[in-house]
Amino acid sequence: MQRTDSSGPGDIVLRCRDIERSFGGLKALKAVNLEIRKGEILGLVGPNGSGKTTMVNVITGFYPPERGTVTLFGENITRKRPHAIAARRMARTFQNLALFRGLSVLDNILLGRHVHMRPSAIATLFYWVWALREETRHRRVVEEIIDFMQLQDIRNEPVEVVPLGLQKRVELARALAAEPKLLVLDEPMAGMNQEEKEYITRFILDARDERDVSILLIEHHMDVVTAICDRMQVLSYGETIAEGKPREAIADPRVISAYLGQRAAKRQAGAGAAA
Amino acid sequence: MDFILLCELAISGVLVGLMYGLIALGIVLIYKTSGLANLAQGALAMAGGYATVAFATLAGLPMWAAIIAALALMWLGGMLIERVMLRRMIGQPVIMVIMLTLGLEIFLRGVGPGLFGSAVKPLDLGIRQAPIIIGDILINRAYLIGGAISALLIIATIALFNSQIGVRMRAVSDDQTASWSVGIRVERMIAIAWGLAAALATAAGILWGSVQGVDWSLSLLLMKALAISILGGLDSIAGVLLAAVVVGVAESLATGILDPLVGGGTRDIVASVIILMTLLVRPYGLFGREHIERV
Amino acid sequence: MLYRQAGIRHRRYAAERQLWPLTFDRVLVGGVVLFLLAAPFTLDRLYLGSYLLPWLLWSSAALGLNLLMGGAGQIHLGYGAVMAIGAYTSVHLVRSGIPFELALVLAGMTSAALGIVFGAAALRVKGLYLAMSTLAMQYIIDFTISHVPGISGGTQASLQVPRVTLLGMPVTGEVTPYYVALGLCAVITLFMLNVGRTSFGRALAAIREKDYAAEIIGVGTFKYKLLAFWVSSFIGGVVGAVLAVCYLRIVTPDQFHLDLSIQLVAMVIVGGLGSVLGSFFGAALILFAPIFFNNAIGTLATQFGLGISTDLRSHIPLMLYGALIILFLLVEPLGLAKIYDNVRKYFLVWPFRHVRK
Amino acid sequence: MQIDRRTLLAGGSALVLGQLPLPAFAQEKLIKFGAPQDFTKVYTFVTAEYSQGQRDYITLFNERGGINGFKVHLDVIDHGNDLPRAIEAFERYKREGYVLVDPLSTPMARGLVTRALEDKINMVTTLSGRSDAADGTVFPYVMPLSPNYWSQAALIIDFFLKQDKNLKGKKIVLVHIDTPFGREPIPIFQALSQRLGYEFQTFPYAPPGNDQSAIWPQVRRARPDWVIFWGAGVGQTVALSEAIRNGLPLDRLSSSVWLSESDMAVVGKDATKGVLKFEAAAGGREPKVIQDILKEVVAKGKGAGPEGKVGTSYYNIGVMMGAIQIEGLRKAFEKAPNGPYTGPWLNEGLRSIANFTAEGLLPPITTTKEDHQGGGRGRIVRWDGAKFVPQSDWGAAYQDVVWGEIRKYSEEFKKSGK
Repeated sequence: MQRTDSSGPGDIVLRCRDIERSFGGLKALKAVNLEIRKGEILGLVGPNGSGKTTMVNVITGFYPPERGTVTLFGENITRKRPHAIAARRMARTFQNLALFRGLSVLDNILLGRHVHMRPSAIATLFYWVWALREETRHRRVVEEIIDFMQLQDIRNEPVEVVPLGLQKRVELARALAAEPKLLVLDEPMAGMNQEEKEYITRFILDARDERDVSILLIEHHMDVVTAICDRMQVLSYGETIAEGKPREAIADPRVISAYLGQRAAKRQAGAGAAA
Repeated sequence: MDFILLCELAISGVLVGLMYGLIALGIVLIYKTSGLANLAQGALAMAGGYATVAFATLAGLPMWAAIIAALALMWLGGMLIERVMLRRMIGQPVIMVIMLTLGLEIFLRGVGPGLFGSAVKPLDLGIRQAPIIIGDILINRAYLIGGAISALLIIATIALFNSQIGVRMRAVSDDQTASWSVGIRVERMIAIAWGLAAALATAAGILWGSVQGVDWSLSLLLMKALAISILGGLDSIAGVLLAAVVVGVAESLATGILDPLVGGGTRDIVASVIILMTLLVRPYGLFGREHIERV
Repeated sequence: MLYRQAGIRHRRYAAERQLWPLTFDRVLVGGVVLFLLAAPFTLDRLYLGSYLLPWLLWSSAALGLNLLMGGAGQIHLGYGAVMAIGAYTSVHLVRSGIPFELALVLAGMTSAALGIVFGAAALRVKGLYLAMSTLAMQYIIDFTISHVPGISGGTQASLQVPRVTLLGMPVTGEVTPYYVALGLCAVITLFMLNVGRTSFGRALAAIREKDYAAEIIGVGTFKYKLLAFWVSSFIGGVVGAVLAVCYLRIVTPDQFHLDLSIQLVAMVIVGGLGSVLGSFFGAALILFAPIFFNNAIGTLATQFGLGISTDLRSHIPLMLYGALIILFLLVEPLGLAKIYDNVRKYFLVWPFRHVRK
Repeated sequence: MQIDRRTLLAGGSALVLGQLPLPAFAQEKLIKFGAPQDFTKVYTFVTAEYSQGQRDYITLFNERGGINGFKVHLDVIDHGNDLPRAIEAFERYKREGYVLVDPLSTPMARGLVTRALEDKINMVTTLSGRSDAADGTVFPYVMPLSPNYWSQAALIIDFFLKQDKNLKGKKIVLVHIDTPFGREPIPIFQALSQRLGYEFQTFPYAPPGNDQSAIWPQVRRARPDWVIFWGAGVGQTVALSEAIRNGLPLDRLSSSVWLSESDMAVVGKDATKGVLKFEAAAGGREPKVIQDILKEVVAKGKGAGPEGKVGTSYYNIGVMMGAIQIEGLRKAFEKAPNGPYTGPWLNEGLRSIANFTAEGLLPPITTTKEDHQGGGRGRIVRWDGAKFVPQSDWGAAYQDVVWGEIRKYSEEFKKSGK
């Protein structure tokens, strides 16, 4: 699929306006704005505790924000339950894996198709009449994704016995099975070695290119973010401190100070001035 | 409905509630340290009652010695249960632990009556039967003494939890891994909690045994104890004290006020209604801590 | 070979998802079904009426509960009360002249409607707290049944079940009730087997494993928890109705006490949480262990003149029963189904033991 | 769990053990009675002693040679008050040709009624079960053979009347366990209160009655002239203790039949002096049949339980039921010595017992095709600190009211199966 490179208002996939959310006395998000355009990969970065995951949780509906609105494809979804948001073609992966133990890899990915299926107890009872055809149809889609993510060998393994790196891939496959328009990836490369990281990076890019999906990527690894993101937004203490093209954003002194501390920022700035 | 009767009912409710509270205390102790629900706590009280009767009649010990012996035996028994059974249940779903303790209850309900006979056994602490009458209000001597002893034991447990060993037990209840890393012997703390819970159950078994005699029905006190521990908050020891009084008075007044209206023993379901209401309105009880789930 | 996985190739997705891909399993299932169908002609009435019939009914109930506990991960300590609702509804309906077929459905509906109330608690709380609230509801329903004369049948607190007909056949004697129970059990079993391979069952499993992750992939936990309670209670209600009509033949409040609920939970767990086969194993074990221990100890005592007191003699089965539950949880928490599976796997991969997982 | 030989062995041997055949008696002709009773759950307070008495009497009968070359085999088993287990036992008995079943549990008796009637096996419901089963025309195979709760209630009120000469304006309260069994006598008390003019009030307590703390203050404040407490097992001892602790006069306190010496021992033998109860069979060791048992059974080491229990109230009730069952058997042999030895055959005998007193143990029992209660006779006894002392002669009271109730409910059973 060809990527369109326009940025008209109709192409905004997700728009967050003035999001505020606190836990106890702690303000985790302070008037954060965020926009994702069609077909782009937006990197959301920031040091630990800067509010990235909280932001994701607000977007996906886990914590309703105290103030502000979230709009998905022009529809206000601010106080919708997560499953209702999922039905609007948003999918997500978790920082600490949230696969369903006790189910096979295949069943986990099939669960990703949930929003497209019509589960019912009656259909279950009359499986051969009502459910079988639907199951088979969705199975085809899932097999395609299994091929795409190269998970054929472990298809029938219980998901908990699969190595961690592959589990991340299964989770991504589950999210893709929903055929989302917006994919939210919460640290998909945490705890991975270089080779696995490269794999996942490739899958993310392929997914964007082949499956017509916009991506919000939360990531720690700067190298990955700068390599694949179209734009980047940096959070610190619940505020946006920088935004823009990745290379520009990471050069921003406030970003450097947020990451490396005040002194390092000054030193870097001084070095820049000297040069 | 006359006022004096209300007073009498309220007083007996408070006292009986405190006696229930002693069993609830064990449930809370175990939940607080190990996060497990012990549904065999009523059966432990029954076992404690039987043990006391056995020491007093079969072994011929004087009552005070029989009580000490039973407390010691049950302490060990509690630790043994933890060591042999519950420790292996760590990481299993809640329902497994519930079923295990229910199995334990069934087992104990077979052992006590099987070994010592199923007829009701008297357990005489030497409390006189004659009532205490203040003004026009009658106070039941057996419940007065039972309630007072229970209150003392509950307060003593609260005090214990503020002592050094208590601080360690609290640490265990907060975070087992962290406690481990600062050198607290988590397993030992849990074992102590079980020993203590079994001993407290025994104390309750003895008090209730002196009131109603010892037989399998002692294990039925579990339901009241559950109501108290849920109302007070499963992880709040101080909550037991207040919840015990509330449950006791509620039951007592329900008997006095509702029974004549509906013509049935409503006391049976007061505990159930309290459990249900608590869970619907304030699931973590009056003093329990709410657990926030992190995604 | 009969008992090998090797060499079985599937060409269609449906074939891969069939219930018993192995020839051996198909033969076994066929054999069991044949045996059950032929039982009234081959088996002694005693075994038919007081072993097979209650076994089928208790297994059906255990399956219904297993949908909730094993399938959706919701603890229910008040399933006996759910069955009581079904039993009382159907008996009252049948007594007022409504055909049994309709009464069965309405019994299920009533149980399901009230079962949702249990489920409503599940939306607020989970785990231990859910166990407590269902326990409380068991007590409240018991109390209601025995205290409303209109339900329990007045002073004598018993309601005889009138003779009913199902699809034109009078449900009397041992044979027809047996076939009714067998039919019901077959339907529930098929349903439960299918739960394992449809989106409905997967949605429940997702809630069981991680309810927040289930939400994020689009499973409305609210809806599906209620649905699980609905379906499970419906099954419980229908089983309760059939139990009353085909087996108990007279309903009294004592029959559906907490003991029944605990018995059913024990069946589910000893059999294996979430396992269809396990429910059958568990029901057999929990239902018959006390009878079996009792008969065995009674025989031993009279045969060999064991000099033990009546009290001890009659309480030993109770101790063994309790010990059995404890042992199962400690030694094989996955239940009888897992033990069966171990045996099966042993033969499946023989002689390559190292392949076993 | 790994599968190994040990598991298989254990499972296998367990399977074999359970299915051993009945004990093989030396080629004797047997009449089989089944006693599936509750030894482990609700009826534990009575079953052990009852069963001991029943078994001792049957041993006595067998030791004396039985009847017509037949001996009685009594199969005792625990049903744990659990209906599937009781049904299993019943069905097994049916298959093995048993002619009588004695479940000694009200819920089990209720649950087995339809089966007993359909399968024509005599079900004895001693001092338990449905009170209206006294109507032999509706319940041909249900045999209370003992004064039902309505007869007991009537006799208790009759005793109060004889003490006070007049009950007009008096207050009688019933403290009862809140189960069908506890609520059962209420209609009789109400009917009699209309006839005799006393005021009647009820106080239900939750089963099993181990906690009655809130009941007795109310009873005390109600200032009753007479108190009747109606429960079983732990409910009775707790009721007694609470009555004492609330300072109620014990000599105006009466129980139904379910109060025994061991209950008094639990509360305190001296503390309970004066308490009244209904009695259906004489207590103590004086009756000739108890003496015979002591001599011919217990002294020979064939007693079914501890010797100390012989002669207790519940033991004697067990003897009473053993004796009545055997008397029914005798009558059956009189009527048809050659059998066939089936349920209906024994039924004929059980329904034609005439003036049977078991040599002074019982009030005269007479059963007919209509009356399965046997006359509803009993007496009131008073605890003197060591034993229960009779306060009245054997007799029955207000049987017109009692039978009114019996007919009312048996009609309902016949008509609508309630």
